[in-house]
Amino acid sequence: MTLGADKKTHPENGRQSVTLINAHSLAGTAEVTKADLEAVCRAVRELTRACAQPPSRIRLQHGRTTVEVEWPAPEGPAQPAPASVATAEPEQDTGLTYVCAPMVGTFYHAPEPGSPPFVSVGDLVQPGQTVGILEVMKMMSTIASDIGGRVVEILVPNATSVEYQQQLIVVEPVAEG
Amino acid sequence: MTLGADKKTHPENGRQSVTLINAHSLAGTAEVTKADLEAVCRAVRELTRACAQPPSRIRLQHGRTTVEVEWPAPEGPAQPAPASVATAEPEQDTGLTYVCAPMVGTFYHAPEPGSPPFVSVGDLVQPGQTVGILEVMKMMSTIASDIGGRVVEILVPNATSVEYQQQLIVVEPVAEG
Amino acid sequence: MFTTVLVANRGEIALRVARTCRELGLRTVAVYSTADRDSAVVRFADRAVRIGPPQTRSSYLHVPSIIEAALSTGAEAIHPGYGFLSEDPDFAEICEASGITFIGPPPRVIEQLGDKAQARALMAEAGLPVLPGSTGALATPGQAKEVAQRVGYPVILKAVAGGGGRGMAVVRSAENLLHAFHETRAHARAVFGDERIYLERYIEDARHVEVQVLCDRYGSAVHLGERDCSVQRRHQKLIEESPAPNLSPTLRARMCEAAVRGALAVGYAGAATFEFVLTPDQRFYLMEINCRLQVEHPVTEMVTGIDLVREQITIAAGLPLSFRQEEVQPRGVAVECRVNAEDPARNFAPTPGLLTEFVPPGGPFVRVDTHAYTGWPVGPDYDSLLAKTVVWAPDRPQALARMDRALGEFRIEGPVVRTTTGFLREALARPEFQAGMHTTGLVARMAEEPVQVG
Amino acid sequence: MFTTVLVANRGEIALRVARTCRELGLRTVAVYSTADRDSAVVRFADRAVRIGPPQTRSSYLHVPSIIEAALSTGAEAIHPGYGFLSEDPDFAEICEASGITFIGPPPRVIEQLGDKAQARALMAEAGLPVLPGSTGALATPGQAKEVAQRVGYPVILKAVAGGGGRGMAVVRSAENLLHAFHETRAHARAVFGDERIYLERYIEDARHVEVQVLCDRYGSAVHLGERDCSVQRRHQKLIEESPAPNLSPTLRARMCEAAVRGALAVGYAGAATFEFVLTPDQRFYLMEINCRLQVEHPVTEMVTGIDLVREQITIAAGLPLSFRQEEVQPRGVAVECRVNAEDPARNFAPTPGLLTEFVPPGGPFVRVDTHAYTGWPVGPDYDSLLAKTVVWAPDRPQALARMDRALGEFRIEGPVVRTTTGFLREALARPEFQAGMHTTGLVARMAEEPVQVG
Repeated sequence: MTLGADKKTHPENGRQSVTLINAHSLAGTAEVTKADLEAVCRAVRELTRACAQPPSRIRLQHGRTTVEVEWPAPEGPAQPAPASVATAEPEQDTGLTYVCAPMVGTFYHAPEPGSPPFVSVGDLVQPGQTVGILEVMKMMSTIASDIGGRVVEILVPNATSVEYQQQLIVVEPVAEG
Repeated sequence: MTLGADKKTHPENGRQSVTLINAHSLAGTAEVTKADLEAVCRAVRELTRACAQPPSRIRLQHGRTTVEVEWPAPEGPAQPAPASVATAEPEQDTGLTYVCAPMVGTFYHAPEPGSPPFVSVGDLVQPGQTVGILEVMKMMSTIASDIGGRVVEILVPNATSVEYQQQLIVVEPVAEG
Repeated sequence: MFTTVLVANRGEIALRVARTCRELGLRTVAVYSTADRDSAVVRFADRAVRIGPPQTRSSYLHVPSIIEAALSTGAEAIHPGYGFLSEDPDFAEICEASGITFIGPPPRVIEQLGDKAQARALMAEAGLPVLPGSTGALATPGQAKEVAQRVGYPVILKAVAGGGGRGMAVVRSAENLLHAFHETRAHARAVFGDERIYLERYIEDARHVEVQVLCDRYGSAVHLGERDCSVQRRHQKLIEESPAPNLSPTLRARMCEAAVRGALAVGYAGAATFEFVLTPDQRFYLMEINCRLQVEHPVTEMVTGIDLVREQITIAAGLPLSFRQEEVQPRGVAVECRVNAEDPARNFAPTPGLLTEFVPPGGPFVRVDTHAYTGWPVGPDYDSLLAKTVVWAPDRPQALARMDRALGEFRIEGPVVRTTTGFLREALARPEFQAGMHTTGLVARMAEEPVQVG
Repeated sequence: MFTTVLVANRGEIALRVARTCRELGLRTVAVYSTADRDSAVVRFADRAVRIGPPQTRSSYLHVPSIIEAALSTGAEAIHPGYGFLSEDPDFAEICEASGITFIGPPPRVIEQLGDKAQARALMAEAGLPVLPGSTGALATPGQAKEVAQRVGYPVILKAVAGGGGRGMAVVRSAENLLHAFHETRAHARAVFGDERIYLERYIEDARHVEVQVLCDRYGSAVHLGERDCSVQRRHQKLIEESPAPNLSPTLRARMCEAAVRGALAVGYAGAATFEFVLTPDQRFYLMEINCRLQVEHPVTEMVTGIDLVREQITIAAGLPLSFRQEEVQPRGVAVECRVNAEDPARNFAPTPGLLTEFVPPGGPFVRVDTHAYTGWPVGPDYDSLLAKTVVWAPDRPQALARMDRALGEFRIEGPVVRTTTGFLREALARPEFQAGMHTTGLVARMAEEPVQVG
């Protein structure tokens, strides 16, 4: 395999170098094996590790593997870092959703000591159903699941301190109809 | 697998350079081997390492391998151009060669005041021919052209202080035969 | 002494406080909003607790989250930094009710001095000079007019709950008073949730000189000299120095003595700053008292060698002051410049954005307090302070030359980031500043007559 | 005073010197090899002249190129930093012959003191204590044996032209002397181009204490106190501090007085360091005199408030000392740690490579002298010093805690870069160092018995 690298400067703006790599490649619809994918992932991990900054984006497409790693690249004024570490939104791949802590506090599985928990693994929950309690400065508030589905896992033990947006419960949406 | 929201940043203001790859597709259905992939990654690592700044984006496509590396483009006054490493080696593009100062000193066009210069624009020079004099701490030493060719330009005026490796004279090699 | 301290702040001051905690051998807990998850203090602290979204109301100002973070990490004390909850008496009280030491003065003192009208009255009682003005809050526009008539124009209207240069309006003649009265009151209601305002005589071409005081819980108080903070833009300080230039030893001693007397009068404990206005005829009047660490505290540290955060913590831990007044021996001159991520060419608009390069100055007698680093995204959610640059030298001319060198050394790059380093160097170069004869009008005059190059 | 100064060095010290030049209002010229074209001092200086390839022999040690660079840029003076040409009497002489002021002592003094055997003799004459040993260079192995017998083993063989910890060999018994004699001589010939060696008694478990002296050209000399540099690895200093811990005031005074006497005896002008070995029974002996700025000069600056480079420049410009001995008032404790790009796990092998992240510590009483920045490629061509970290505190325990905090704050990353920060923190944590009872054997003992964690 031959690799070429060109570093050019655009004199008209005196700015950034453009790097071209022409690598030879494969035509057709060869199957991408799992080993291949893992190799790509490992390579990306290494690439990102060499970098001072954590990337802001990694895109990995499976068929005809595509990998994109992106670091924070500001454009225009202020691009607030996407805080989406833990949201209640579904992960695109797995389809799983997370019930997250709305605030710093202590998470309880049950309404009071000795009571059965609001939900257990395997339970079906309805949208809006209470799945736990958060204690914040002696004040109790209920935590509800945004969507309906099956409880896959309870990530945080009973009576545990949790952070803002910490993932508490994994819910697998149940297909409608 | 982690997937982020697709937030494409194509800056209209041109503050960040965009790297385009012409993925070079070879005919045939050669298998993309692990070694190939590793070679690509190694090349990328080397490219990124050579650069002062961490890249802002790396894109790696597997089938029909494509690699993109992008750096944040510094804005405003261009960084002080890395003092061009002037060597006597030909520039790939133009084919021109440069006679450079071997040392810090004062460059003279002629053996003594009033004498005709060693060379003028348009002259043909032989390899090893004296093209100027460098004075370093009252010591005079001759400067010769490494290769033969035609004098295209004399870049430095007579009796001027020059830096190490500063380009002095442009020579266009004359095709042999 | 505590074993764990939570720092209820962000940016450079959170890091600065955490540094001293570490030096004292204390475990440090940072709290952070989602916008700050890669911040310097999060990287530095022993523990970091995510408390909320970027909006300060739901994070750095959200008392329950901060208290919960402290309780869940075993923090016995909270240092509030400056701004945010640092002068909120309710927060201080909730800390104590939750069994957590608030590193600051007692809630009662914060409340008294936070009410600027009440503070005025208390200090006048303690014999400190206050500007002629209203006794307490103004009830009606008519009363405002009456007081203004008595003290003479120009006057300044101030929010009772204000401070730190916010919520103020200068009124130069009677016809503008009514409008300013209503506007200031509306502003105070909107910003501080307290519409009360009061009125004082306004001094033109004054200097801003403040005195740093430290008091322990056992009635001992010392001052650490003064700071001149006259270089301000819209009541926001840009350059601070200690000692104040061209201040006679007698006047300095009187101001410092007044500050200590005032602190003792209200049973202060912790670090306090007494802000005075110094008139062209060398009279001084109390403006306000700040119950917290000031942004500009490093200049005092540089000349006295005393770590103010360390003293705050040991005082809060119940230790007596470890030194007497005569052991405080200021040496040389220290100057601080606040480098902000703002564009002076666009009326100092904040310029948030990624820092593709951030190299601070260094070398002899230069201190930089910053949370920035190459790769830090300056966010749009918080104030624009990027780096406090502090220098020390044996005398003022050397200190100013050193500051100019240090500011010139900064390499701050980013696609959209602009900073105030160039503006600060211009201010330093003004003849009236070089001579130490400048007043709070300096920056406004700079806008009128741009500096001559060469 | 000069208007333009050329800095004939690289790395952190070139930047440090240029900073003071800038503060003095002097134009600064940097010289650089092609490996250093993006270096901090090149970015900082008013002018930069490329003088040669990475190899020092053809760049930073190449006298004609440096002189030409000075002449072509109108520099009236050259500051040599440390290392390279800083103690080369020929260079100093060529400067003067070229009409350029060499910022350092007169060439004759450099020559006398650079000959370690001659320096020994001169100082003994001036009444300074020197270790029992040979009078001048050793002519034969037999003579070496005779002297060693007389002074008693262990002894140390040193190159006459050596210094700075290079070209030395400790000999513990007679049977090893012959071999060491030939080896040291061969080494001296290869490295210094001068095969002469001499012999002294070697003190085990000694401390390295040195005194900083400043002399003007008019016979005035002051000392700026001492530095303890006992933490060394293979005679290379790693940690330095001032004042020396556990040094009685009487002993300190005697050492400082001796240094001043020695400097005056040879007509010194500029900054000099008198290095002493301090024995366990509190006797001190002169080891060598360094005719240049030391790497560790910042600790003296931090405790005295005196900018040593400024003093070097003003002395070279012909100004008399601006202060008297009694005006030098050291305050508190300063400590320096040298952070090197070396891998302690691989016998401190240098680890050149790109710095993908470099965030130095900051905040209260921390000074960092470094030429590194995010994106700087640490080259393989030069020494591995990456950053000098210096802290100040009112007392030694606080200074050590502060240093530990500062070292922990460093964020230095690169694909292959390793640093000594962890090793330095281990050294700081050793009980004998904490107690200030350590000797030059500390680092060797650390290798034998790794520190206990927890």
